[in-house]
Amino acid sequence: MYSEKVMDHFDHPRNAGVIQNADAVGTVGNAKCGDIMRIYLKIEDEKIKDVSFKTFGCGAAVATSSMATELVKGKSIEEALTITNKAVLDALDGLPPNKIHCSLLAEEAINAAIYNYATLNHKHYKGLREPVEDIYEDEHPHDALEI
Amino acid sequence: MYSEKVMDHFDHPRNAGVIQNADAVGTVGNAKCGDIMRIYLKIEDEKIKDVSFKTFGCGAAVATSSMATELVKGKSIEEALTITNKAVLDALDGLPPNKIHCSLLAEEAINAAIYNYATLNHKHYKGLREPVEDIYEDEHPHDALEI
Amino acid sequence: MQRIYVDNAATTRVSKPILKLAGDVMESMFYNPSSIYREAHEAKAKIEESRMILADILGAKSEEIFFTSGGTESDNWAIKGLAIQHEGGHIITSMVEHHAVLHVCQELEKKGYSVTYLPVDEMGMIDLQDLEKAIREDTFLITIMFANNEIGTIQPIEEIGRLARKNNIVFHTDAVQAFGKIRIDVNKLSIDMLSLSAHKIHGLKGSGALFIRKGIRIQPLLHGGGQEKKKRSGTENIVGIVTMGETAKLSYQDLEEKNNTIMMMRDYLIDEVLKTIPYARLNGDATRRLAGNVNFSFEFIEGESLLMLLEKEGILASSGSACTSGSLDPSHVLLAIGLPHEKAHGSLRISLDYEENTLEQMDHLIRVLPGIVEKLRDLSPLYEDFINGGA
Amino acid sequence: MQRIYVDNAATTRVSKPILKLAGDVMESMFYNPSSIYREAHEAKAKIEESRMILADILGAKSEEIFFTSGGTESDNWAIKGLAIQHEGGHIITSMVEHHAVLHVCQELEKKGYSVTYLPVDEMGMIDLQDLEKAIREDTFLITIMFANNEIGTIQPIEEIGRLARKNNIVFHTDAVQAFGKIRIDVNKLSIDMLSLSAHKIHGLKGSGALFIRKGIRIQPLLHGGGQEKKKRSGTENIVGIVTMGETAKLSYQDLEEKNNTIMMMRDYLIDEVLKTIPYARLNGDATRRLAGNVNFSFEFIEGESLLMLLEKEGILASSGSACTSGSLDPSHVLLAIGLPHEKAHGSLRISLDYEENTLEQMDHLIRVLPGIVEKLRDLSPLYEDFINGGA
Ligand SMILES: Cc1ncc(COP(=O)(O)O)c(C=O)c1O
Ligand SMILES: Cc1ncc(COP(=O)(O)O)c(C=O)c1O
Repeated sequence: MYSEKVMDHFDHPRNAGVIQNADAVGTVGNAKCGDIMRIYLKIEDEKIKDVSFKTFGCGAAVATSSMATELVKGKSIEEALTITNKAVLDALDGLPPNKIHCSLLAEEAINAAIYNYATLNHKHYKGLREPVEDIYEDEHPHDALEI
Repeated sequence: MYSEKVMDHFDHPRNAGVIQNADAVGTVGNAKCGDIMRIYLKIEDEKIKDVSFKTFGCGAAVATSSMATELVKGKSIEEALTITNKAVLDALDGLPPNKIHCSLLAEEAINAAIYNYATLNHKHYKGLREPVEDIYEDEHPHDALEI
Repeated sequence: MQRIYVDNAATTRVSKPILKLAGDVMESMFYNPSSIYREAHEAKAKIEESRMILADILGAKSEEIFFTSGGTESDNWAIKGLAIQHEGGHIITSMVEHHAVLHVCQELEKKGYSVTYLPVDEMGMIDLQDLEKAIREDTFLITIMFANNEIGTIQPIEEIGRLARKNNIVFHTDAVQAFGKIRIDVNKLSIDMLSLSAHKIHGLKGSGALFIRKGIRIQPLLHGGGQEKKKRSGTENIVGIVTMGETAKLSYQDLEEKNNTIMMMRDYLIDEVLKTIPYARLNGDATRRLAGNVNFSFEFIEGESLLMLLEKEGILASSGSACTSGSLDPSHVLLAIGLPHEKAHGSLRISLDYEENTLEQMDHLIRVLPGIVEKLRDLSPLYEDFINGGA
Repeated sequence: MQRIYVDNAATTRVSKPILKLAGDVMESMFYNPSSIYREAHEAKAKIEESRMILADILGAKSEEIFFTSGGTESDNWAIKGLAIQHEGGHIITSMVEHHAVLHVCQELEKKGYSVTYLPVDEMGMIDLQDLEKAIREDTFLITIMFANNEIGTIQPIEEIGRLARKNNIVFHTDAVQAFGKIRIDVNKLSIDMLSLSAHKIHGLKGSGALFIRKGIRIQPLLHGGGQEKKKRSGTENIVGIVTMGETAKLSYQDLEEKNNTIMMMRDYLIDEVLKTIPYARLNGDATRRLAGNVNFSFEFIEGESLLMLLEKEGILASSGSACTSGSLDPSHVLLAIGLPHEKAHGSLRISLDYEENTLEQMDHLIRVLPGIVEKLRDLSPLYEDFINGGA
């Protein structure tokens, strides 16, 4: 069901853990939905010098977290903000349809961490959004039962 | 599904055919229901000297006709009239539930032939009934579909 | 004595490759396809493979195929699942449908739906003008079988489909007898729903499928775990599903060649029987019929007796006689084509199959049938009356 | 690496004798049981034999057993078939039923029926007083499962039956998980309808049965050829039916001994895991549970990840996590026993079977599980917050 890339990132998560003295941290998702992602950032000269994550969630959630950190590492903040869930998906060779929301969560987590950095440092970036409280609030897959 | 006795009477029907110069003949059933039985009687001294049958119908119909003729052969008319479908059934070691009506038909056929004899000879016998036109008119097994 | 099975329309022998495949799948693929480990994904993939095979055969998309427990469930689901959205509406069907369609329609009538049962001509064909005239404002479904199980008549499916499409009415066809024996393209034929069953083509009993065209919405018949994209719940019958795909594929291999062989046997049997047995007739159409279907009526005799004597000669066949079904009315199909009761009672269905039957078997049948018919006629009061010139 | 299958509540391996029997029946008994020749009667007789076996096991009469395509169909049929005669009436069920019951009840609610979903305590037990209070004038059905598929809790069936009988309400129980594992007497327990499924006890998928007490009248779900005394149409799935009887018989042989062995494994596993892994809990009742059922919650981690790491160690299990089902809410059963979402997401179901599992396998599990849980906790922001003393 999962691609080899997903399995690889699940088995060997890149950048897992905590950055001591991080410059920013962002957490999205909630336990109700079964996915929580936290991103730590170390920022120097408007560049993402280091990044790490902690994730509570399924295999896809772990893999997308891992891949998302890989994609933003070394990028400028503005570049990082242009990375979409589509880019994460592509880099992982796709996800099963019912796991697409995990890639959205990764995009949101990066955004939330940068938002935290911007707030702490009174900065503004193009493309930065206020983090949503619960990114699933409009989804109700259980209602899809009837055909 | 059929007992050995039934199979034997079906494979080797006793008294099958026509009695030339019969003293009486009775036919019951109808093509609609798929069973027609005709009984020929040769009667001497109020005794059934000879009997034969012709039957259009299923294996059970043929076997019950055959058995019924065996049961009445040599009997007095009054005795013959006491032979019920139950007796035919028992003599055949039973029939499947959906074939019980065949044994009823045999009883009716004997009765009809004797009725014919009685009419022709202006006689009266205890237990003799006017033959019914269609012995199934009250049955509608197709309605039994619903549980 | 060798047994000769000529009742292939009732069900078919599980073929050697299917026996083997079923054994393998049963042994190695018992996993629940909804589970998340590799073995379960493999089982799931096998199911999807089978779905794709059926879709390819029908010219459908794989997401339009849903697995069921057989032809009966497919028919029930298609009709009831659609009807529930058209409370009190109108259905058009035919008088010669299988009971899995007919009894469902009768049930719906009890619930306030109206149903038109189209009559058929003496060949068993519906009349397209009748169909067109029967269409009403509130007609939501036309359900007409592809090929008849008793007399083999093949309906004008393409024309029915065109009419249905033109009038925006859903068209369902019970193709249980046609599938595997006739090439079917659901798009060319404008079919919206199609029922099929595995055991009629050397697969397993208890497996079937329903094609539901994308865009047609029907309610589930079975609610539960949400299998089959939530449309048909119940743990998937993997063995049945996988073997159904394979047996369908095998059925359609060299179909025309196989059909030619069967038709040759069929026509030989028909010609010889009609030549040697008086007061016999072929029921159904001479050419627009299933390759393997033969249905005779022999006047003055009754079907069950006929079958019993045939069995003594090793021949296993079936009949439309009421006596074989334990009811009083003989086959509704034979009555619908205008046979009087006594002729309907004297029917014999011989259904041939490429893998099962041979020309030698036909010779045996042709050899024994006249004597059997004669024996029963000798016993028949109807024949006696006929010979004596009156009832 | 050796694979260790501990997902026997999802489905079971087809056992050796059943594999053999299925092969034999498939090969030699393909005939349509409704046909009239000897071979068909033999097939029919085999079906009746199987019916008798199931009846004997349940203390029922053989004419009270009806074959279906599985547990889901049995549940759907029992509930819908009865409901149709009680338009708009009231049903009592529980919050921990299988979806094959729950979703049917929800469907009926949409059609104007009212349904009471009884809550359960933290062990998963319904409260008999709740049940009694829920009974209304128009309650026509109580449907409460025998044993739960996720947490194994066994309901007080006898008391429920007694209450139902006293109030003249039909009592249906989904015994899909209990059948073959608990001795059941439908008379002693006052059960009116009971669903069972073959694939949970080493039989084939696509086979099940419904016990319907004589005198209880329900409408058919599938109309058609009139098989199963006209209550369940469709050509009989002989292979499924015959193997279901046999596998049921085998299941009940030496049941108590087998259950003792399984319980010993179960309790060893539970004890060791709770001893070695902190922040772990056993869901469900310690004793009133299925012999083979184990259900843990591990705080701070999520079920699918857990299953994936377990699979890397060769262990095939399941979870009540929403992630394994592709929905957002975790198992309704775990929520019903009061688990907060995050704990429900971190659940692990291990379902053991006498034929499948060994004590060595439990040792392997006990060996690898702590490391896996630790690894996921190291990755978990919830655990990080917990260690740091707050969210
Ligand atoms: C035309 C037709 N429709 C439906 C069915 C029912 O299919 P199944 O036996 O798979 O339920 C049959 C055969 O029994 C059939 O011949
Ligand atoms: C309690 C319970 N009821 C019903 C079912 C459905 O049975 P089946 O898979 O045979 O449709 C299952 C298993 O899937 C179950 O565990």
